[in-house]
Amino acid sequence: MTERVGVYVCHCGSNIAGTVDVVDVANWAAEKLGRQGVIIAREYKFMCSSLGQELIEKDIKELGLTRVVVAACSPHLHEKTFRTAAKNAGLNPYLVELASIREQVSWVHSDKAVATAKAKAVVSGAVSRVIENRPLEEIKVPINPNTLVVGGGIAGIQSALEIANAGFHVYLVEREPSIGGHMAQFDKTFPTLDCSACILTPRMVEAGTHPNITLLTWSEVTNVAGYVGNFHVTIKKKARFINEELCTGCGICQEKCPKKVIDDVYEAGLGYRKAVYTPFAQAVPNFPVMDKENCTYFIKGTCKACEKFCPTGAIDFNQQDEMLHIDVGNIVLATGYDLFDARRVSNYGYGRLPNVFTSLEFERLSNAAGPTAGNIVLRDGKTVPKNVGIIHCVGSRDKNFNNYCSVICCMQGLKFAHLVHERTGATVYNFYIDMRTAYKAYDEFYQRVLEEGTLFVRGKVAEVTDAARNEREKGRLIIQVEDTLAGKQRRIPVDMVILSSGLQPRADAKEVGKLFGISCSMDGWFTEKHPKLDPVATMTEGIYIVGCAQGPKDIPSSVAQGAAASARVLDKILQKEVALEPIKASVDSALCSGCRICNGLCPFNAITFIEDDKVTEINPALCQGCGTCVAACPAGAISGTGFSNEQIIAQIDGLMMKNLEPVEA
Amino acid sequence: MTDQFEPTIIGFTCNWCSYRASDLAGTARMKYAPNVRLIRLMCSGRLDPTFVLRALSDGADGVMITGCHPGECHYIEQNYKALRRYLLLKRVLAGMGIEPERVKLVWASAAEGAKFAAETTAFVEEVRKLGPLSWGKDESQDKHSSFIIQPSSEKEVPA
Amino acid sequence: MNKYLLYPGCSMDSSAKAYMESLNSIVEPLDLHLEEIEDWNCCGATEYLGINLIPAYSLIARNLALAAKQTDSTRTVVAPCSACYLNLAKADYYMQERPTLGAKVNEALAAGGLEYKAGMLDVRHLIDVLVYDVGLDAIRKAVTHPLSGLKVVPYMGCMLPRPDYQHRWSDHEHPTELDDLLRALGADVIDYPLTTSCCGGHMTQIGPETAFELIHRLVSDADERGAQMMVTVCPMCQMNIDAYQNEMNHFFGTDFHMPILFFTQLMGLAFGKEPGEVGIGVELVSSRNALAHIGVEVPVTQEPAAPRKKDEGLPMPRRWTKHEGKKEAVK
Amino acid sequence: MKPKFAMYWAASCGGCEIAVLNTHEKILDVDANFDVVFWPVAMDAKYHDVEAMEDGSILLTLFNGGIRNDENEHIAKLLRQKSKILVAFGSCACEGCIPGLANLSPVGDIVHTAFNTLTTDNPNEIYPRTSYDVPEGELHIPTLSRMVRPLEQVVDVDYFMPGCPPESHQIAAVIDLVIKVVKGEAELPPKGSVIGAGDSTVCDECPRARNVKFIKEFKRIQDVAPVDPALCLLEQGIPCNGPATRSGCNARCPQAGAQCIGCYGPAEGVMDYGARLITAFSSVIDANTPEEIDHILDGIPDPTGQVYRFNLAGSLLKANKEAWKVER
Repeated sequence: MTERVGVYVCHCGSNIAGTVDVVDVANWAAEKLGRQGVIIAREYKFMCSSLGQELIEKDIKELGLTRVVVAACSPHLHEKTFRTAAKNAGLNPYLVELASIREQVSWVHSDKAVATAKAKAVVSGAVSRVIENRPLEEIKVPINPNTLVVGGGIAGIQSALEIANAGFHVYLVEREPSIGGHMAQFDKTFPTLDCSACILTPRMVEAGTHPNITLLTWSEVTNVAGYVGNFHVTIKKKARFINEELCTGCGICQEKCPKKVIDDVYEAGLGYRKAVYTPFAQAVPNFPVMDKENCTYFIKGTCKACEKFCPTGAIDFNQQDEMLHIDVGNIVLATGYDLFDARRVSNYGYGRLPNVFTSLEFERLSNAAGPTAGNIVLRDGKTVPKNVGIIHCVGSRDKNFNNYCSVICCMQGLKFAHLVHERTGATVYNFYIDMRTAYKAYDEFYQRVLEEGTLFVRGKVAEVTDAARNEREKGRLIIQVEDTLAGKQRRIPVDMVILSSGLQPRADAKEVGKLFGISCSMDGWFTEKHPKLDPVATMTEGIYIVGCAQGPKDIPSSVAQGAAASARVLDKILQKEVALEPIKASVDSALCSGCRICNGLCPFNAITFIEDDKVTEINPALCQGCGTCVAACPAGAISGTGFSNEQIIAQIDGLMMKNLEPVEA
Repeated sequence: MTDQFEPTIIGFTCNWCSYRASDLAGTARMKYAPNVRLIRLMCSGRLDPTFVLRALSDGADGVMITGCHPGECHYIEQNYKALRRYLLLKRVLAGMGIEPERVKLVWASAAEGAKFAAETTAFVEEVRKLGPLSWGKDESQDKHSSFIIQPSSEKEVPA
Repeated sequence: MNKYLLYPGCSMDSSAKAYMESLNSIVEPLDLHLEEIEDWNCCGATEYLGINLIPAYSLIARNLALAAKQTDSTRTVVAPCSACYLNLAKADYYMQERPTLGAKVNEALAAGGLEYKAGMLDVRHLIDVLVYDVGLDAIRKAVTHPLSGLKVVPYMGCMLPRPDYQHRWSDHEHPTELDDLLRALGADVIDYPLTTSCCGGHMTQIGPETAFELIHRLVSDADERGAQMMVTVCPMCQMNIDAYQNEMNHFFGTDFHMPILFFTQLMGLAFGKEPGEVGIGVELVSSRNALAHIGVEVPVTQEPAAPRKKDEGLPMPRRWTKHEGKKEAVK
Repeated sequence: MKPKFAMYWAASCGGCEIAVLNTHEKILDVDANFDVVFWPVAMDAKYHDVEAMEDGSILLTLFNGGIRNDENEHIAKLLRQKSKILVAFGSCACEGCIPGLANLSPVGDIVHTAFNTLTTDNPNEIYPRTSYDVPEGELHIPTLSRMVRPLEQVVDVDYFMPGCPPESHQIAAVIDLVIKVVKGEAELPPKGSVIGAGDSTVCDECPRARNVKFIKEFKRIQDVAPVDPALCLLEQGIPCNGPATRSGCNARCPQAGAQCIGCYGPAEGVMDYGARLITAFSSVIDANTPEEIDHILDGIPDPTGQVYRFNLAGSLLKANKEAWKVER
């Protein structure tokens, strides 16, 4: 059957018509592409206007068009517009093709003759292609109303609560023994200096007791299968060696445990915990966890002090890891960040020079519940520093480490300056490259710290050393810096240095991304669907990213993003079903030889090999439509809708004007 | 203008990065060489070597393949697969007497409109330097043609 | 087998003779095979690259070309001198990165019938090879006389770890290869924050006051930390700190006696070699007292030139004081 | 009267004829059901006898060999005219086969190589001429064409029967089918079909076990010791053309322990065989950096020959760029 094609060339005011002779293009198409099936070619001032759309709709109805080509702007702008118009006129929307003669022709070329010639080629390509287009229908899948939230920091807690409050069930998975995340380690939050625990704890408790939230701490997701609306998730619930039914959280086991261990996680290495422990007093849930690696019983086979003293008999040394299988419709990833390892900046001496601290160490040092009960002292545990240097941008905005700005470090540095000043009266120096205090009430805080008398040196610190050059420097840490405002090199001796370390992606972000089928940017943060217009969704439908997993951000932004993701999840749940783009690959099992070459190609696990039939199958719901397997199949057994071989080959021929030549007999 | 050779080039772009880069170049009104005609694919991983061969046999003087930067693929890692194909394809083309420079793989993110424009112009210049690919006339379309060898020596075949 | 091409460099023959001697003393215990590049020439040291690029690079590349020609089972060129190492590595890197430069250099080399394709050879410093190829375990095994009790500061110098074209070092700012190696010999290694600070280089010739300042920083900090000696990997560092220490002392009115030895010399001692075999005794700031801590007796091989007889000599000039030094400096 | 049968070889090796004879007693069915009018290998007949036949008078012609010279072309056209059913028989007629690899060089070079290399004793550099006058008149030898062409590029072809040579059991099956058609017991497949082969690829018939493949090194089969007899050859790093080659041979080579070299051509609906192999091999490479990928690809010493051994003349590009150019 020969198709009846209509070609519509848009002037876009003078945007296209200024450079491309649109009348010539339309006439040419009508004349030269007639054999291809073009029965009408029109030009119009604004095709995307309602009048322009009506023109197309009218022709579809009256001329019986079976294919439409609109030569206008980029398909990313108006493909939907014209497809909807076609749909309104009763034509399958996927039988419409856009020829981009604005972004690809009129705006980027100046010679009218050349631009017109190229526009003709682009139209010719689109006409050839559209003939090979096939009607497609969106794919509808039902949505499981349950949601998985991975990560129990503030972003994850917020997200879980929003969904749970709306009446839907949430599984909140956290790999540490308690939810709370980094925020639970902080003393004060900028710029209001609210006590971090005071504002976080109620949220934690709410999440821990919410009837719609199943809290799974000390647990990790190990496998994700399925697709939007129908994810099947496997979660490893690590053995706590505590019977949660019996445990009352009284804490006697921790008291009696004889094994002291440096707490690298919660106390950032500055404090100790026991081998059986809850990371902090307000932990949710309040059940302790037995640290198998350090527990004397597990190492030597004797001890069991905790068991002897537990009043409810909740200690269970025989507990095993448990695998839980749950089905959810949507997944929110709130996996957070790692602190930049300041040892990498060896010239700042962290790890070599005792009185150089990281930001997280300082948070613990200044925390009333921390190892020094909030006393800001040197590593000897007693000396109060008289001079403190705070170095900004450690590991951030630095070609040697991370190129990006970690967003929070300026404000964090200011907060530290305030705390040091307030608690010790020490002289505080801030060494910064640029002071970045965007957002509400942040710059006011900067002004406040300035007024408190903190000293600011604008310049990148070259090194922190204990190699003194004179008596004044002896026994102290010397900060060597180029003061760019004073225009000279300075050596400032201090007693304590705090490195405002940047944030970086979790060490296992890549693997986690792979597990959930989402990608990481070059820096390693999870990639959002659109950096501006869709910063919470990902390329994988039904998977959302919130908080620092997506990029460095402060608490308000993390909370906002957590809530935003919940709105998206609720939107999906309430729609009850989801429409998937019909750009999918499928296998012709008659042609498939079962060579399994495509099997390793799909990062979305959409390709499975049916061992019994020795053929490969593609799950259309999992398929994201990239087409890699289509291009890879050595037997040509895989085809892809929307971007089929026939369509692309036809478009190549069209662009090369091969369709103008006589058809071979 | 001048009689300089104007190559025809087919460009394959990824829907998520390089096609958007070309949109961005357009929005920013960056001028670049008009010789490249683009085809949008969902991913550089969709690029079947057949497309390149078809474009060349249709008379294109060069083929430009563009995709997301390594590690930034919207489909996680499919651009690596495009890279692997591209490298083998180039080797095969070399055996067919086609200069490897005629087929080029360029990474361009959605934000790199300027890079897209610059790379396009640079590639057009490279191909221009190489001259037309100039396949001979296709015999299959002229079924009566027959090629005669001129004896390079007038010496006779011994009886 | 640990087989390498050796680019000794000019200093190994003169000021750093001790380095060469001690290197020769350790090849056998470590089963190290160093084959000297035949007909090598000066690398241009630290100055020539600042004067005229193409001839300077050509001068360096000639050595690489010769090495490439000579190479058989090995592709690695080892340079014991930091400046030589850096120059060779730099030429190899930039000839590759800047094709025009590579072409011009090769044009020059062609005049001598030579050619060098950048990237053909691995250019490495001696300590890199010792730590990463030979390995600390092998070195530990070869130790017969551990240096326990010898307090040393490891001084890498500034030229070796930066710029690090091929990512060879543990850290550019604070590399620990020398620390690890000395620890393997049993020495008490003191963390030395100035390990990559500059010794002054050729400033001793063109701006001695600057050099003295830099040498003073290094020596005083080592002394402050209780070091009995400094240990280096670089002939220039060794020379500056050794030969100019006295002048520096005069300049600042100080009285440091901080010997500085090559790490290979200590390796030799630890492997049971006699001080004389590893070039000990020719240094100007004597290491005798320091080495006495580990029971090594340095024989007085060379009496210092007999001083003028006091009773019939001319009056001594006044000692240079710090005060005067400053005055002098102001002038 | 029995329907007429013809078979002809153009640029080919003769293996196809042997394959026909290899059908053993089935050859008697041909004789029983057909009147063999033209088959230069098996019987004497003159071109002018064929020329004298009525158009369309031959029911079935099996044409093997590609079109290398004007004689090939002439007979191809002649047999087309005289035959009802013209079958491109064997890889040469279908896609050029090994003679098609000549398309990697300009025809002048081929002649030069044949008549003027070290291994040719031709001290006077004597080259053949296409016509020569002798007392009896003018003698001709066929003129080489610019490149080898599959039959389809010269005349209209009804069916394609791939293989180098086609498997005898497949030939027998096709003979049976045609006899049935003659007797009115069966229908011919649609024109243009590939007959005597499957639609899928060799892996479909290959008994070797296969897994998801990731390859760090390509090796020639002689460098793999020992070759695992039960495991997919490609998985062992041996570039086996099976994944892209049409089924129908019962995976003869892989079953015998050798890699498939691709004589059955592309699978159903494939536009370019080489492209399918390029993508097959590159899809299993386990590397992400250009350097590492290139290093792995070094294991395929002749990529063009590897992917186009049988298919060059039938591929999209058909020949080396130089071979396309008209000889000066």
